[in-house]
Amino acid sequence: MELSLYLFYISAAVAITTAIMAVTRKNASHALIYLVVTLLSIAVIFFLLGAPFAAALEIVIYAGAIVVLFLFVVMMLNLGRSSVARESQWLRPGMWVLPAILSGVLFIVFGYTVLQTENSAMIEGQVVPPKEVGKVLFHEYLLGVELAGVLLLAALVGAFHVGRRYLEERREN
Amino acid sequence: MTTALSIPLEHVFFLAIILFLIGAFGVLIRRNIIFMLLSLEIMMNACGLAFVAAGARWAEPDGQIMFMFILALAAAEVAVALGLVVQLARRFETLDIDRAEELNG
Amino acid sequence: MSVMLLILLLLGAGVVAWVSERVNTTLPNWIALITFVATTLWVLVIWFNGPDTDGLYANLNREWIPRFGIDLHLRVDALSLMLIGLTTFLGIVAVVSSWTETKTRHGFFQFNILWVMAGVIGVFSAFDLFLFFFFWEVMLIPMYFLIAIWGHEDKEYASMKFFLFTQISGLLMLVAIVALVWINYNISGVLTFDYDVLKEANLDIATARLLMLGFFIAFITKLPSVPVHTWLPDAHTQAPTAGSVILAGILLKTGAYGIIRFVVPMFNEASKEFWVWGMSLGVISILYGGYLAYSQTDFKRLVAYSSIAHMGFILVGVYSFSKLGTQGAIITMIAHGFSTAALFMMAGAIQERLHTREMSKMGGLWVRAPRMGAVTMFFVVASVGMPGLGNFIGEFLVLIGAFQKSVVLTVFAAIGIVVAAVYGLSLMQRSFQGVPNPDVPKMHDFAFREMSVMVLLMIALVWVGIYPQSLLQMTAPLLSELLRPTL
Amino acid sequence: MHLLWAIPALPLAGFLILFLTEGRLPRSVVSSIGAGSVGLAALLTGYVAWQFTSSDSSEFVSSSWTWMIVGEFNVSFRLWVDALSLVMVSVITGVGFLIHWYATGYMSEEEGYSRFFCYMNLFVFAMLILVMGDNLLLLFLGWEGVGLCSYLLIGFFHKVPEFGYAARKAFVVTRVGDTFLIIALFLIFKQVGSLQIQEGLTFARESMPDPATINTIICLLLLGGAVGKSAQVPLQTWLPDAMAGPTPVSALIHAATMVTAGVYLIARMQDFFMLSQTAMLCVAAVGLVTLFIASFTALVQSDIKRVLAYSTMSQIGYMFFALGVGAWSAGLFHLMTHAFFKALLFLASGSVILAMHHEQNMFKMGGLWKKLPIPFIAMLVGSAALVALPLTSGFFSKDAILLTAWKNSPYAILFWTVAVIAAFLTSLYTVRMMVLTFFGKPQSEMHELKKESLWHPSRIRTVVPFGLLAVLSIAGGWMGFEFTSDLFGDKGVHAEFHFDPIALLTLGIPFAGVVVGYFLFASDLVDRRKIIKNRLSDLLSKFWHSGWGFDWLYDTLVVKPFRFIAQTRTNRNDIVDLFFKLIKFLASLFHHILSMFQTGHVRWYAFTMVGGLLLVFLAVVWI
Repeated sequence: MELSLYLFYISAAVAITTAIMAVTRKNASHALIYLVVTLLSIAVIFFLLGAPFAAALEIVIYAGAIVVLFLFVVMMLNLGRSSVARESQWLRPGMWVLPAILSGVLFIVFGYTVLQTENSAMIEGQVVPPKEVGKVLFHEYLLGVELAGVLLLAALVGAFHVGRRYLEERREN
Repeated sequence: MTTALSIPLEHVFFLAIILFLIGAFGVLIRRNIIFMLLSLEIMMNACGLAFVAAGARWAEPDGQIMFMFILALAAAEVAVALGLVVQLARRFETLDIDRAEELNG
Repeated sequence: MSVMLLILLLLGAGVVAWVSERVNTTLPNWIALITFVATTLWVLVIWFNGPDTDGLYANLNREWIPRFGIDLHLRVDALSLMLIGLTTFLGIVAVVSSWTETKTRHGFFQFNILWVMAGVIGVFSAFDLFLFFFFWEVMLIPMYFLIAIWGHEDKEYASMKFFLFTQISGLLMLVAIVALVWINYNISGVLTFDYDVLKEANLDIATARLLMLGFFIAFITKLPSVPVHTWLPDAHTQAPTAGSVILAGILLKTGAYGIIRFVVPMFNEASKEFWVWGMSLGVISILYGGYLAYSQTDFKRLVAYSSIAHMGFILVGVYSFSKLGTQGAIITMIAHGFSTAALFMMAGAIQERLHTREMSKMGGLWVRAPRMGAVTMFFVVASVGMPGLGNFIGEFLVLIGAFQKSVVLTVFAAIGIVVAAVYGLSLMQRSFQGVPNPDVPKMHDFAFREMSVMVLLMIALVWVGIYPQSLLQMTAPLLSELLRPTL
Repeated sequence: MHLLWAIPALPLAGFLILFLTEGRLPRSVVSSIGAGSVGLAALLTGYVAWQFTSSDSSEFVSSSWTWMIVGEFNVSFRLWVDALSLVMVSVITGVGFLIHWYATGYMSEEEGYSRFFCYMNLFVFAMLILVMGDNLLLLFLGWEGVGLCSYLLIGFFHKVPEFGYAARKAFVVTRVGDTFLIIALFLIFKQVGSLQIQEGLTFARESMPDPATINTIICLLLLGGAVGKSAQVPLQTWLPDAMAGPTPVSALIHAATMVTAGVYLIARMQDFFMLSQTAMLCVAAVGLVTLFIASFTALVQSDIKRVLAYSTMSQIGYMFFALGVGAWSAGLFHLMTHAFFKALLFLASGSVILAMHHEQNMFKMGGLWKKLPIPFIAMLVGSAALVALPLTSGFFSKDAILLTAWKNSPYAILFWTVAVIAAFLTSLYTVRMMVLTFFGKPQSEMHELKKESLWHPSRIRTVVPFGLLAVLSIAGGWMGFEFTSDLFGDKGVHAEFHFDPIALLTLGIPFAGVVVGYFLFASDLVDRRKIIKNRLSDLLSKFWHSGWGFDWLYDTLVVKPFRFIAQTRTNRNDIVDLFFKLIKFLASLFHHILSMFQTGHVRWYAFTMVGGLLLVFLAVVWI
């Protein structure tokens, strides 16, 4: 019991740290690796919260598929040293001020909102198994599933269309 | 079955908020579109985290289902966005989002 | 029933014409022409069969959407019949005048013409306010396409202006219709859009005033009268010939018809209070339209502004609340339909030959094309108000009716006759007389196609001019109904 | 059955035939249709006149279809003829036929021969409707119809822009008068409840309310209409310019018939005018002022047709004057004689002008009497009648007017004096015209007269109209006065001729004018160059030449401001449209302001989104 509590706070700390690192890296590949770590620690937290199915999905799809897709693109575009230099040129300290202030204010507001609400409930970590998730998903949320499917189809068509135009242009050239 | 922990819901929410703001911060400061997309992923994860936490609070599957929808959304978004990134890199020969100003009205 | 068939025939012919352009590009023209000739003959048959005992030529009353009290109520009395006859006749003119003008999408062009006409006939015969509004919209949208697709250099601007003016004013009317129906429902407990019922609605005078204004503004925008006339010169100038012919010949009449049929009988007391404003707007339109007509250098624009002046007479006539004035307004509607349609057709013919509407680039055309000169002279003289031709009868009756109501306003309106002479003759002088412009290319005179239509229009105008009684006696029984109890 | 309807129908038929054949007929056929239809109408008029005099009825009526009935308003196409109309019809068809006949020669070498006769026939038709109409609306139809034909014929040579301008001026200026007339019609309808002329007259005689202010207004409005059509002050300026039309047109429309329509109108509406002293006085004053101004102006013109135009104006001024002082029959009598001799003068001047290569300037003529003997004799006869030498027709009519004015007017001395001065001036300018045109040395070359050209003065087409008109100009006075004096019965006044000083003076004035004119213009006794050099006379002559500056006045007061307003660039566009353009401008302004937020910078969008989020949450927290 103690252990899992510590595990949560450690994972949280790791997630925050790696997230900051991912956002501020100049090298895209490094940033992506940090992102993977963030995602993994979030997966741990999911698991701790009693959502093993979400944790698995987080690892398989997020860390596994999406980030790999990112990596492919980064490699394809060959973002090497020159891009690192360019990034450091773009990331001047002056740029940080306003977003930092904005984020700070937002943090206060969000935090205030969360603390204001009366519940100080505890999460007991009751496991909700995938079977139960599946039942609800395909009954009550069936329409949502359909819509998500349509969305993915649209994304598929969109990505294909965008990519194909690029191919055609290259063929013409 | 339980993982037998007992953490306040607020703590998880604060984690989600912090992650979300880090993502937002990243979107705001980066000019490289790949980093912006990356930051977006962090933001979406933060939202997912909040949903899952809320679901876990009641030991109901709805939070996880919402997370799955977010996942689908993220997948769709990344597919289209990365296609666009490639297009952008070819056409403008830069990943600088500020150079692609054709959206202006 | 026959009106519904008439409308359906036009709608159907429109679709057929559109499809037929795949076969042959002149086939749509023939289909439209045959349809209009057939409908004209049909209307003539109805005309000569005479009215039934109620003075109606056709009557159709079916439930349409009973839940909201909306009926399919189409009724043709003498006034409607005249205007429907004018519509189908000018349909022939429109088709013939643009026989060779369209270069693209011939089928869709004729489709739009046929659908506008169907909408107009619906407007002239609908006796259910919802149905009326429905047809009102049906006629506007094809007209928008006619201007926007086949118009001249500034067509986007003109079509958009036309659309915005008519839509916004139409919206006002819709609000007024719905409000009227709702108020009537609250008073009587009957939810209906029927004209005859709503005409008898017991409105208190303040409400009646407001609702009257809603209708009034919609109709004077369409008429058009100063100060909401500014869409007309642009739309007329940019529209293709057939579009101008329809617009000037018929669409403007829907505004006049609306005032005569709806504003005056439905809001009788409110309208009677309003007479000074109505007549004044008419007089201002007459003078202002005439003055601007004189300033124009564009043939079509000049005719367009002269239309505004002529429409002013209708307003003066209707708001004189006399039999003479109302009859004059009706005759003016018919006669102006003929004369202006002819002038726009002439403008289109000149533009087709010279590729310009600018009068400074014309001059001395009489020498090149004496028939066109003579025809133009005839119609200019008609629109100037020469006794013996239709326009004079209308204007004279309007003025003599208005004189009983207000001497001062009538005198000002009569000054419009002098102004008409000034711009009419200057049109003639600048385009057809004077030294032949050496830059003008050789132009061929009117051939059989155009001449036959022009002769028909001339005969029509002379007929209205020397035997207006044939029309007056038809509408005479209606007058008391239109003007309501007191005269 | 009398064939009344056929009189206007014949020229109408001629018009329709010529109009529909579009000038494809050979000229000989056109001539016979154009002139023949009017000739037949003239014969028919003779027949109807004979029927009329031999019958007992004082009116002939010919009804056709109903024009329009609305409520109590009821007019028909109905012809109605009494003695007054019959005089007019005779003049129109008779003189009209002679002029048509002459025109078949005169126009033989012009383009648009068929068009010319087409218009002329239409004119005769409209003029006949004007005088034969049984109601005022029919009269108005004719009234506008003749105005239209006048417009068409003045601008007949449509290639010359100035002629087109003159034609428009004529139409528009008379239109101003017509507007008065139509308002008079409205007022009459309002008072009488009918536009029937006879009903109106009956109403005026029997039930006109007293005091008849309304009646005076009606009369003044009618006078306004008459003034426009008859080219009287202040709407006289169109007539001299109207001389741009072919000479037969000037003879027929602008001398013999149309311009006298105003006189006819006033004579026709006699019962209205009789009730109003003011209106009568106005009629007389208008006539007198016109007479006076036009006579002076005619004195200094150099264009032969303009001299005749101003002379026409002044002679019509006499007629108005006559009507105004109550000499109804004398006025109408003068109308008739004037139609004869002025037509003759115009036709003769037409022959002269053709012979001089369309030269109308009298100073470039001279010494023509030998070369053009027939026009010379015609002109001499016409001039004699115009000057009112005793025993010519003009003498009888003008003398009657002057004597009546003396006997029957509240301002006898003033009126008579002015009229007599004008008569003196008439002699002066007539002599000047004759001297400059036919005597002295030739100033320029003449057209070589070919015997075969149809317009040759010795051809029968010219001689017969000249001869007949000359006979009428002289003998018209002998038979005519009896005829017209019956028209108005006892209503009018006319003076018998007695040998008293006034009568002798009236008789002598024309002679004095001729004699003085001879010394001034023809003899060497007076040094004309000295007069011309004199500054005062120079100024005066310029002033008179411009028609007393009326043209200038209207030009500055009306035409130029109107043109300025209408034709400056900024005003071509609709002022009202500015309002709608403002709306459009505002809409697009907002569009531009809002689209400034739409920069296309993705990070800017992200920034605003985060900012918006912040706002939403702030709102949630604190509200």
